[in-house]
Amino acid sequence: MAEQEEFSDLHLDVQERLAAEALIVDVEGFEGPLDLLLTLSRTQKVDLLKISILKLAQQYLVFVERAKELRLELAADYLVMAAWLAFLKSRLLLPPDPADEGPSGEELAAHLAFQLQRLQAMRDAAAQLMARDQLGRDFFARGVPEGVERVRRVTYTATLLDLMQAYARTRTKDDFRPFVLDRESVFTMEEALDRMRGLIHFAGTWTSLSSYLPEGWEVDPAKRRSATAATFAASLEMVKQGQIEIRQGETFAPIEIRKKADGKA
Amino acid sequence: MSDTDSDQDNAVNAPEDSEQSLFEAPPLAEQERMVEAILFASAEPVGVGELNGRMPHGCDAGAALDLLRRRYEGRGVRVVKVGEGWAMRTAPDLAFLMQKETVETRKLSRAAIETLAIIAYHQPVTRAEIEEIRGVSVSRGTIDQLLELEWIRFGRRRMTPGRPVTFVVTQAFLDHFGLESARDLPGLKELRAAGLLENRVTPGLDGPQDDEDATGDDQVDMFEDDA
Amino acid sequence: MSDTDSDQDNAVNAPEDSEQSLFEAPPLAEQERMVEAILFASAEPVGVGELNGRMPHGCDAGAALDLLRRRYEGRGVRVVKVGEGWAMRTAPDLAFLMQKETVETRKLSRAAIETLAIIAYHQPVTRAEIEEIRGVSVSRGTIDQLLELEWIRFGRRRMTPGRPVTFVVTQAFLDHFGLESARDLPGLKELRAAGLLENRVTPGLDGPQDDEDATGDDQVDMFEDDA
Repeated sequence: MAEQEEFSDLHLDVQERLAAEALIVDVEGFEGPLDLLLTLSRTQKVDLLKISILKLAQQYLVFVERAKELRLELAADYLVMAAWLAFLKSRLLLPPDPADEGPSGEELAAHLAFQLQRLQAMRDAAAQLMARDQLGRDFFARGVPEGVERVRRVTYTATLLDLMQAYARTRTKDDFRPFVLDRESVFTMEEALDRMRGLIHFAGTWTSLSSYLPEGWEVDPAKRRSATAATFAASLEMVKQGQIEIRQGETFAPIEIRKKADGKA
Repeated sequence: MSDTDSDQDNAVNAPEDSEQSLFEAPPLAEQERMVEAILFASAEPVGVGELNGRMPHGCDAGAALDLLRRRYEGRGVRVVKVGEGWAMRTAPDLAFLMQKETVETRKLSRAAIETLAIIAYHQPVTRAEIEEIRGVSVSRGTIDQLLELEWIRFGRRRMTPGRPVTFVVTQAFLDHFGLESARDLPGLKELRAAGLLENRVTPGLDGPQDDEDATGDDQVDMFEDDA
Repeated sequence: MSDTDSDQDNAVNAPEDSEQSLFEAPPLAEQERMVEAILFASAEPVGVGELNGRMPHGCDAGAALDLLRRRYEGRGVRVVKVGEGWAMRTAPDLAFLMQKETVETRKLSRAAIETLAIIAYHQPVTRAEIEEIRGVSVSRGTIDQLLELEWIRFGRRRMTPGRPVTFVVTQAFLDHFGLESARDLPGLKELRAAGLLENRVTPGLDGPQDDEDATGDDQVDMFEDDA
């Protein structure tokens, strides 16, 4: 019955409908349903603390109704709010159902009133904040700030262990070896060339290269390796100079050389 | 004028009486000069800790700062507290002389201004709470703009499901609006007394109720830390 | 200077004697505040003409400037003439405050620590010898760095062709590594015992003893030089 009354009120209140229409023109200007509710609440011309939430819910529903009539698309959250307000309205109008759990209509209305007050309070606070003297507009910082020059000082550290490890590292390096060559076990190519140039005159037939190794160098493996390499390198050099010929029967077979027939030694 | 003059005399004379050694801190008057030079040179607020760090060993930047503040009382330039730092700023009543210095700042949208105010008054506050208060979702651009201005920053995560980030205002915010601390926000006491800074949640909804306790605690923490 | 001084005297007395109306210039003390704020906030030096232009009608910027200059005499900040304009600058004797030293600790590079180790074990040692032992050339930067750290210094020149310079370690080196003398460095045998040296050391190189013998005389020389 009460609801019936409200609806007749709703249809009769031309002023309210006109007001809702005026707001609809500006619907894009609202920041969501709460903002719209806050604006609607101002038409009640009372302190927010004394606002009639029931009346506000009606105002909102009229607004949504008008929007529908004008075939205006309202964003979903406006419609969700409308549904919730319709529910709130029925809660407020119907006598409370003792079997019903959950918050009462009054509690829900009080919360909505709180939300509106809080939003309004934040708006006022924002306005007060922006009205304050502001840096760069009302008061100013130093025009030519002198930056603090950062002087970076680097200190290096190393521990005794680092030092010892570094030393140990240098002493175990493989590439360290060539610098302290034991000269005694090295037969150089120059030495091999000298030796072969003297011997080749006697080599008219194919002779194994190994027979050209210097005396005393055949036994010790290190010496033998060095002498063989130097002799082989020397023989290649002599082939290049046209003094001797070189051949190898097959892979890993002994390398043989002989004096070139018309070669000048 | 006469006040500052007498201060100055005291400051200049007193420390000269005391004997100086290589290892003693410079006289207080000299320390005051140092604080003056440092604050003067910097566009940003400087903390007492940093002052002490930059001044010679044994200096008491806090005491020197007190002297300096008094000296600049009523001058065209003032020594102001900004959060944990100190800065020199021109007196606001002389703003009319400064039009030449004014830098055009980007106009903040209504959404940005409201969001900023909500963060300042409710900090630390989550995005969901901001949306609850404004009744509308907060666009990413709004938060980004405030972050870019360095007026807000991320606070601690909430210890609630989802561990949402919170937002708090920065020293640059305090500096910009000439506030010593967030406690000096206009109307803060009244708003709190009216219960309008509480994070009440729609009755019958359980979800965010967990948040409520957490918010309350954090907020108390913040303001008590400052005190 | 003398011109402005006399201006100032006139200016100080004149406005205070005369009665003030709405259309009269503000008191000189107020004008001084204005000049102070303008000079503080301005990024460029400001001329007296511009000061007068920005200040209310009837102001005497020159006189106000003189007052301001005197006020800042001996302070941490000074009013100085820059070209045709005036500016505020921190006092030059406080320039050291505008620096902030950050100390960074770094590990010595592998090349540097190896070079240092060789110098310590073989001192006095020439660059060629260091290179022979390390098997790679030693960059100038490495030697320079060790010299700069004052962990090595030049020793006597070798009495060999070319008279190459030698390097020796310093007292600072011994202090840093907690050694009484370079001879306290563990020998190769001890390094091996400590597991720092792999066992495949080339035979014949096993001689820190040999090395020590070889350089022993020189080392004594070095330490006697120091003493």
